[in-house]
Amino acid sequence: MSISQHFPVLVIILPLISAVLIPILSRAKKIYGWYISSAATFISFMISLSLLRTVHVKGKISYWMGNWEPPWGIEYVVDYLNGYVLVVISFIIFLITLYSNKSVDKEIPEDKVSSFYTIYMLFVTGLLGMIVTGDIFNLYVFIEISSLAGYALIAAGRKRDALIASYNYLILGTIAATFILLGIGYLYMMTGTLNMADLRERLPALYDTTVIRTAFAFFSVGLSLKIALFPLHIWLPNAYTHAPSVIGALQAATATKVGVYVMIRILFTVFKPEFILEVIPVAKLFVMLSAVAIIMGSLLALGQKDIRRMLAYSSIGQIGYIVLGIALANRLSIMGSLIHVLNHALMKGGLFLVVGAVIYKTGITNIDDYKGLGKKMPFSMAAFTICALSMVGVPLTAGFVSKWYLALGALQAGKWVMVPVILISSLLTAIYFWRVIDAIYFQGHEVSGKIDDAPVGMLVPTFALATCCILFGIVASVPVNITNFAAKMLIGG
Amino acid sequence: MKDNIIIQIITRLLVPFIQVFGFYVIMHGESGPGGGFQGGVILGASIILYVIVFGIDEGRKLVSEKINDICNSTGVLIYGGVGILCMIAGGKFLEYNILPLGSAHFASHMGMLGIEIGVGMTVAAVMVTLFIETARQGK
Amino acid sequence: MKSLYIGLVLITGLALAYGTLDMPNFGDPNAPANHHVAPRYIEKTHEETGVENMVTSVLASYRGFDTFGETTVIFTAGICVIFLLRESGTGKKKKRTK
Amino acid sequence: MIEFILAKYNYWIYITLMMIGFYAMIAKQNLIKKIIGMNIFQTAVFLFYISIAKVKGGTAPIEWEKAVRYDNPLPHVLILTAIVVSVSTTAVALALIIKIYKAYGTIEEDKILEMNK
Repeated sequence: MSISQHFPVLVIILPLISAVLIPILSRAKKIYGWYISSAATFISFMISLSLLRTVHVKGKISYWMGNWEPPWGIEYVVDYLNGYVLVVISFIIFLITLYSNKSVDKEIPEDKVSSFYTIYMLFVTGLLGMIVTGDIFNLYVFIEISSLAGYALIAAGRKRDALIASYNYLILGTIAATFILLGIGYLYMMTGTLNMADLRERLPALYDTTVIRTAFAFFSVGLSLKIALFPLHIWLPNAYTHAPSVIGALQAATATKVGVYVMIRILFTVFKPEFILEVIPVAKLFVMLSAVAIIMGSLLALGQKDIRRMLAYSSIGQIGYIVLGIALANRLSIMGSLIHVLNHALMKGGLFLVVGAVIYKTGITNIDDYKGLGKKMPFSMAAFTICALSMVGVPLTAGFVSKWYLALGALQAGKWVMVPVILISSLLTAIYFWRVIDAIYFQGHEVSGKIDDAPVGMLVPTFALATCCILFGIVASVPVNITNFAAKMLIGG
Repeated sequence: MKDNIIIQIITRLLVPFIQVFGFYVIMHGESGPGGGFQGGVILGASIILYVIVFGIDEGRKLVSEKINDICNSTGVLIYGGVGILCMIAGGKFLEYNILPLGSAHFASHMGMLGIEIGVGMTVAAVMVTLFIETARQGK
Repeated sequence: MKSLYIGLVLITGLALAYGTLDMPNFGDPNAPANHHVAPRYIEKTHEETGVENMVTSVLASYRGFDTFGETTVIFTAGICVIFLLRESGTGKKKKRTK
Repeated sequence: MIEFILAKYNYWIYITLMMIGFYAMIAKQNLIKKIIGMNIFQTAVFLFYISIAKVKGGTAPIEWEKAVRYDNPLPHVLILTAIVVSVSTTAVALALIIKIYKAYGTIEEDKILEMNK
């Protein structure tokens, strides 16, 4: 009876309990909110690592809530796929939490800091819960926890536009969640079960019923809204732009990635890959949509003046990459997608953290005002440059690895058209990041006054992310191996 | 409604009964319709009625902001605590049967009662919070 | 713009109606939803959990973790409203800028 | 044909409700009306869940010696959760609207968008 058998549930319970304790304990001292959050996210990260290791040594972990065997009770499952995603997400969350202290103090009114950290930890709980659960209705509950917390966090932005951004996100997010709820209802009505593994067993016999097809359609639309796939992305730029900088980083780096993970689960675990490839060929539709998303995201990013908005549009393009890999549905492309989940979380997290540091020091958000910051904040800007290079996909950075596997996957699927799409988008990415780099290093010193670099507490997490961008570019074998196992598990072969 | 003596007296009479009914619904969830949510909402409604009649400041004297905030959290903590107790007793999370309380059925009863009380507490406290924080904006 | 919205709503409605074609009839005892998982809740509740109300037993015991999530949702709503609306004395110096 | 439609009448009701709610959510300019639409939209889904739980001749799923058959308890549980989620979302949405009203002085979406330009 060791404690490690409870890890699948503890990874969620710890952030949740800490969220509940923050409003009580931080009555004594405001800083406790940050201490508790950092500690809880760190422990969650350690537990995730241990879970992934256990999966590697012993195989799939299954935890029965209340010891009711599935499908009657709720089952928590950790396998290669969600073990990997769990480690990635909890690592990024931990770094962002470390970073948050000063930035939150500056951007959130003092009396709201403790509620802020409570909601922050609830958001984290929701994300981690979505990853670990093996029950489709439990998934909905956690989607709603993280969404509700997300709405409030975005509304905490300094400008009043944040309120409207949050409201629109709330409306679209609720539509998405309700569609997912309806899809769950349809699946339950036809199969009588809510357990994902059990659904996988029972669904193939029902693939040609209209109910299951409609359920799939509602899942697709709902999830596409949640991950902001191109035509349904309208909530995202405003939300990322006006949110407090910590929340912008958190949303960009983790929330959409978890959405993508849920999409992979629904497409490949609840439904089998044959369903999207053969029974109803929506995979083609997703490939086209993601190609449009890749190009349009990059094009729209070109024209932006506000750096956060530029990064937000760039995220839409990057989501396109991930969905492209999923929709091509072969081993290499799925590996590419999963590696890109890690890489994009690292790169976008790092970029948003640097932007947050600049806002903390100067309040600048306009790209034109970045002139001369390279000399004033050399370390932050170095991190920015590394992450930007990785976004472009320069060899020896992490971004290159995932694009390489995506291109291989596209060739294997016979979709060679996608290779030029990836190349063109990389070029566009290089152009829009060049604008920023150019302003930082090669234009005059227009930033007046004394500005020094960001405090150490902010620099360390930023550099950790930037270092990882390089590290996983050179030592790519670690994510490649794990995602290889995950992809094999998902589609065989 | 601060000047209407009839409403005030009736409210003072009604509130305890509503609260007793709320507790009844929470406790009775195992054998009839009811449970933590329904009972919690009834409990919250009794306080909301009091606030409507006597005003927010009087209501805050009855349930201060501090107590209200702590109750918000405590409910979830009770729920999580019961789950963790089950883990300490050697079972899985929320496996009530394993609690060392004599028979498995009795342990299961107590476990469910515990979480229903937790749920009721959070729901009642949050309902009051929602109402008061929203109503205060009208000033 | 209005026609776009009406179109969207109609597409949704049509998709829902299409899905309905293969659904079991209202109140059909042979519907798949009432088999597989549900019968155990109905038959064994008393034996396994010792309570008479099956909804409570499923809510609190079989699917207790959902209810935990649900309580968390309510708690989240409470804290969100406090976060958004509560104004105490110290918070007023940093006002929302235009 | 008529029989087919009548035997599934619960579904037609929820589809109609869902369309009404969905339209209000995306087409209305008033923020409060959108929330009303959202509630109708979600209630439609609750109705769907509850209606699949119904079994002909079944009673409420509480043990009773005279009962022949019980309704399916699982959808009731699921929808209890979903109702709570809906209440919470509505609460957060209303809190947001209050803040929007304080910041902009209006809750008409088109006017707010004009101000933001």
